[in-house]
Amino acid sequence: MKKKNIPAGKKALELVRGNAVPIMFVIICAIFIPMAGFSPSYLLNEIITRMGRNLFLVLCLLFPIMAGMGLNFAMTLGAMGAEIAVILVADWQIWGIPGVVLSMILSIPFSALLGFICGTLQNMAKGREMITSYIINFFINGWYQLIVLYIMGSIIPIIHASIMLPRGYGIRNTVSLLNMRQCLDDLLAVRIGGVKIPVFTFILVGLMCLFIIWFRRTKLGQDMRAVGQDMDVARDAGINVDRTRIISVVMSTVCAGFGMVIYLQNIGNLPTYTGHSQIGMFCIAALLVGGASVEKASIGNAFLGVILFHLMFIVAPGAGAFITGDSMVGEYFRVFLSYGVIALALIMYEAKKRMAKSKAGRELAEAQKEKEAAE
Amino acid sequence: MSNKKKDYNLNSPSKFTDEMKTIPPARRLTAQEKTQMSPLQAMVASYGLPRLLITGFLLVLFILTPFVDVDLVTQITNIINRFSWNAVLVLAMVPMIHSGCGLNFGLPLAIICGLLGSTLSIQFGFTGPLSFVAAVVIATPFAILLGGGYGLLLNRIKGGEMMIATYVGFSVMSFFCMMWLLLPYSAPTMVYGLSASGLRPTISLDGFYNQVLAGFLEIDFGEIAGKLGISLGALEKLVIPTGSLLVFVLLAFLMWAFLHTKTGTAMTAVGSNPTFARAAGINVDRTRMLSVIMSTWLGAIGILIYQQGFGFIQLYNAPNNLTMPTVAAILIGGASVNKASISNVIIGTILFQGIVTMTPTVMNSAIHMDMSEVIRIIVSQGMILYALTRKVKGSK
Amino acid sequence: MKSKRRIAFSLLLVLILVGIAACMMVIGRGHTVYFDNKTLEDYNGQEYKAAHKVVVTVKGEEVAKLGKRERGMAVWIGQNFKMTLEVTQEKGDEPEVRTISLKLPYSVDGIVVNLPALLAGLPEDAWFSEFVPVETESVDEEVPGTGDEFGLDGGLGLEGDLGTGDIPVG
Amino acid sequence: MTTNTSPLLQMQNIKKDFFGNQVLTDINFTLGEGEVLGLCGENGAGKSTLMKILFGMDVIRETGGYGGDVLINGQKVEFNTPFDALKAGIGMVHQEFSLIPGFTATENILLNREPQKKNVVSEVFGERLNTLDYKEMDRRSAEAIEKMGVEIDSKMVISDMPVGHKQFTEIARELSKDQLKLLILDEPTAVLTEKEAEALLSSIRNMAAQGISVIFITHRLHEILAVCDKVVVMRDGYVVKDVPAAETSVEEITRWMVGRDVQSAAVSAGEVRSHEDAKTILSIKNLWVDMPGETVRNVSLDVKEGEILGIGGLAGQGKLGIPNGVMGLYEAGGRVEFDGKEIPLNNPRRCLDSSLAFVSEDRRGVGLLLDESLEWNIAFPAMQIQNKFLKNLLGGVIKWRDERAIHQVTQKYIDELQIKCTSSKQKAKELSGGNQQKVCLAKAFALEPKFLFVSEPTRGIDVGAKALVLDALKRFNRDSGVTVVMISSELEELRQTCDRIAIVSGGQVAGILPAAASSEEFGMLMISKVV
Repeated sequence: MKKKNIPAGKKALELVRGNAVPIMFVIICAIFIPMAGFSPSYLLNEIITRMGRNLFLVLCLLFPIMAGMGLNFAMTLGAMGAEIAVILVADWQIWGIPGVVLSMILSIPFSALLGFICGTLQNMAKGREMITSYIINFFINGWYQLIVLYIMGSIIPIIHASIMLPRGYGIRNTVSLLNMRQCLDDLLAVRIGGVKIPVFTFILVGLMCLFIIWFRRTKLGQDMRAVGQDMDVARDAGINVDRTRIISVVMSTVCAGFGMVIYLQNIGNLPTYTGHSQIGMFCIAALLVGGASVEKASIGNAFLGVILFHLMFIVAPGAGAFITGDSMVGEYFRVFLSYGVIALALIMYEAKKRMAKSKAGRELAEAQKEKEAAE
Repeated sequence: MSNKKKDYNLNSPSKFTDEMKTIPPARRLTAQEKTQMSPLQAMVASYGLPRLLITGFLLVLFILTPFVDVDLVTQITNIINRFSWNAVLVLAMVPMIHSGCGLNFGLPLAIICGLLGSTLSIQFGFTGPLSFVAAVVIATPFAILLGGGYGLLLNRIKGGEMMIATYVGFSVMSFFCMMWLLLPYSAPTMVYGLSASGLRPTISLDGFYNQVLAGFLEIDFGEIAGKLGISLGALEKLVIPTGSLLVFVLLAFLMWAFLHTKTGTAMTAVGSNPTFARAAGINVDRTRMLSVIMSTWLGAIGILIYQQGFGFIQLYNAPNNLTMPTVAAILIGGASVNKASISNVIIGTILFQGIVTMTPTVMNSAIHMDMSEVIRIIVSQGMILYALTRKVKGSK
Repeated sequence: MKSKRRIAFSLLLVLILVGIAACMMVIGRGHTVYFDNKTLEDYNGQEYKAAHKVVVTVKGEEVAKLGKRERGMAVWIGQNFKMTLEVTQEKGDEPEVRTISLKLPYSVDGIVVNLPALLAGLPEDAWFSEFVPVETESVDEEVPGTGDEFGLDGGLGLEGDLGTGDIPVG
Repeated sequence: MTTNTSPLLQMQNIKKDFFGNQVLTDINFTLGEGEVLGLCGENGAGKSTLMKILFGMDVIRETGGYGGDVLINGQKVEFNTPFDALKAGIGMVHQEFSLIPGFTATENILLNREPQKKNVVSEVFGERLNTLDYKEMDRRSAEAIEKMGVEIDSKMVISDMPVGHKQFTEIARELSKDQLKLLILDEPTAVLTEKEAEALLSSIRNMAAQGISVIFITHRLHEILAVCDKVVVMRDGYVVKDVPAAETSVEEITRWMVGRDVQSAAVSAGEVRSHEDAKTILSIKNLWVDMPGETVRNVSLDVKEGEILGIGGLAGQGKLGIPNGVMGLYEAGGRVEFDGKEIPLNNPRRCLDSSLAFVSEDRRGVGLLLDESLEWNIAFPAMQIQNKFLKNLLGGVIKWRDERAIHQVTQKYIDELQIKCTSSKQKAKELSGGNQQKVCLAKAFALEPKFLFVSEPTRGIDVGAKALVLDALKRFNRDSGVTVVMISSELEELRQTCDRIAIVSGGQVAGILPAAASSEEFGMLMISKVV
């Protein structure tokens, strides 16, 4: 009787341990929701809006993870590529769905180029891809600012003064996308009890999921998984490792470019210099909250993560204000949680690697003991 | 043999200050060029292209100054000033690089310790120079405690230090963002006026330790000229924050001396080849921990020195703003992910701060476009990127 | 042979994308159309009086209800502009409904249409004029939505700022 | 049956040297279709190099190619990469697994050779976007497994498999290649249980029956006799024997493997010393060490004061694990007593404090600070352990590095061991292998230990340096009375240097013999407990 119970309990424990982060966030949300005092329909509305806005971006992270390049900030580069495209499209005054489609197409060359640069650099820094991608992100951000702040309007022609800084070159801090605003979301949108469901955006996300599932079954997907698990074996088997890794990064950036356009059309304006700076961090945090790790992530993780992370995000300030009487505390608390969850996931990943190493020793000691006992 | 090495390392800081004092501006320029010329040749061989470009860029800026109507002496005063603020922070990178913990992207943690010291010092009612001493004293136990915990963590995640350090730094920083609001601070100079609780983002240090080091033995050529009743021309604008520089020299000397002791030698060996060190009976984990605590403490002192120069305490997200420039500075100075020396600190800080101060003014005057911010980002991040992507030779 | 086929297909894809992009540029071009219900004085010696009230409907949505000397505005994507006007010439008259199609020039962002002239069927130069925006500084105010920013100023300072600006030196 | 005019594989006068160091001389043998050839020899006999040549490994080309001809079906071939060899129908199963841990057996068997289906996207973006044909994959992996004749679960993920099944997966991968004509198995049974090994042998027979030739490398000689058609024995880069398996025996093969010219190996009688009466200075009991590839399972060993004890054995049998375990570099358990006192394991410091020293076989990884000067390398352990080369300042509070003393001691060893360098400040990584080894020795000598472990002191260094190193060790032992335990793969070297030689096999001490014992005796011990 007792013996039977132990494995069941152990299994449950294992399950809890394996999903510690999502469970933690469920608890946090469960505590915070009543404190924040939002109506369920408001919460639902917000969550659905944010799902439509962010899911596509979060899904982009899956490609580099598949190729073993960890939580990759390369997607931020795709976001920058999309922003350049969106600025141009806004200046050309292409509005509505055509504007969105044009932005997406226009973003491809930019994000592919940036992805290629990023992938090449990361191949030069194998073993520390994450920190490298993180720094690349800042580095390219410098070039992005150079282009947007100095070259646009002076070398790249910008027609409309309304998006330019008063000094005559450079783009304003915010570019209005009023005429593109939520045009995808509104397409086929359904309202159920005051909750707007952006059906078309969800269809796009669904297509992305299907693409990922399909992609896993392709030769390239298989190669990527092989490279991700063991680069040397893959190389011995004749897979071009470096190229495969670059492709995974490029795919991530290009898709992130599309995702960013979806994101921007939902918001309805473009924060020119800050729009991309936190995207990578948010998406990574969301994916990790969904239970992904540095080496393994699924579509399910992305969905769960976006829901939980953004739920926390919405309710934290209110709950913070409720507890401490200061809404800023809640603001900082959600910042803390976002960073904390990434730090935690990274620590768990590294610690696990080391634990696996010491396991072999324990096995030997046990074998020795058994032998001695037998003698 | 030992003397030779000693001389080399000791020389750099003292020569630096000497030059400031004695060499007239016209000659200073050439001297500056010279000091950069000799490493220049070495740079081509071993330092690599990026550093060369940065040095070249700074040189061009210097050469341009007279032509674009920018006052060179003011610029040099600025560079010295900014050097005195930042040098100790850059120095804080050294122990961790030496012990193989990589670039300390977790600098915000150290800065938080310093901030705790400074805010508590004010809270406890210390004023004037004493408040600086109190801040140092209070920051020390925090640095040891937090640094110890940080070291413990880093020992468990060998190999993934840099990324985790980044996020641990962020986490601690955002945690303290909450704390600044919640801790029962009450000194009226620090808290929000209306609610009388929660620290303000920027706290003025007037009446506390503003310029307390910089003012110590300060050499103000303008004042001297005034007193003596002679004209020193352009030189009158030169001000040297002797005290800050002396403190840096002292700390740099201590660091240099430490690296020459038994424990310091062990630390270098741990960074160079941890397996070798282990085989030689070194407790690798303890050595790394020590290095992290040292880095944290130096970082805490570094931010206090920064504050006394800057004149303000910056809270909340401000700690993060110093991480990248500091990391970039030591790399520009010639350090790599696992090697760094005092001279790297000095050269790096001068070069980086040189670019930071020179670009806005010179560029602005030259092409009427203030691209300094962008240039700074590209230079510093490019430098870090270069260091990360460079193949680490030898042991890993 | 096979790679040739592939190149052909890839070229085709690029062409299709470029084609779609070009297409989008044409059909997605947005214009702002302004309607003036203003008396046009002295056009070839004639005067065209403003109507008492004009209701402008674009895409089934009433965008403006214009009294005399009033101006209305509508946004339109594409070049074939269609609107329905409900014109009440004098107070108390029965409103007259008219559907009007206009060809908007591609290169012009803002188009001002003088309704009385248009209704009178005058040639284009009578009712058409380009809208020249007065430089407004209030553009930044129209912030329809915010992203997932932390509600903190300057983001998280991830730009690596040194706090250079406001330092008193010397 | 064998009406073929030319056999499947012919090796003709194969020669290979690594930087003047001749490792293969005039190798000749032939292998017919469907034949199984057993290749045996001690470590360093040249088996691996020969197989690397046959398989077109990069190392061979990078080190200047080889001499002689390789003929397949009578045609001269030259493989520049393993992929060329694969194309020609040669498959190789290496000692280290080359499998993707998270993939199933099927996915691994068909790694990078997956059957694919075209689709619209792949027409545009290239073949890599073809979808995988899972049905066909299953069929082909099943076929390969069938061909092998050993049942493994094709749906099982590799990381969940027992070691043996991983090995079979590798073999199945080679078998799934349609063009496979020749399969090289490099010690495939080393990781298998008795039963699995049996299964493997029958699958080898099975393959041979289907016309696939096999080259089978193993230390388990009875397996060779059980399955091979012919046996090729190599020693010191020569083929010493090429006989049908039916006409020989384990004893004979062993003799061929280790038997050397008795004259050259003769140990001058005057040098043989006996320390039977000396006290036991180091006593090891039931030691286990988790050193990957060199696992020690149960070693008990006594070392007498003042002797030079050799530890020999085949690679991978655990001889290297002993010093690494005792010195605390790899996780270990058991009991070690030095000079009557127990030494705690897993703590290098305590060993060093007890005046033990260790020269590691991994010079670059463990032995040296490559980026630092010779001075640092030589003086570092002595400084850290024994506070040598330090100046005490402020009454001992500050222990200052004494650069002059460090320089002196370094100079002393540079002269004594004839280390070739530009100065004592030169970086260790800039030295040649032999000189690096001398630095490692100097490092240990500077500790002035009572007891010295030297692991593979001559690995990868040239002949001149070899003699010098061995001589230095001997002198150190004779002059300073230091007990030395020397671990080496080269039996000859051990016999020249040591007083007694312990042979490790299967992670245990198989026996201890005086250096003058015959080669056959050593040979038998080496393979006695091979796992």
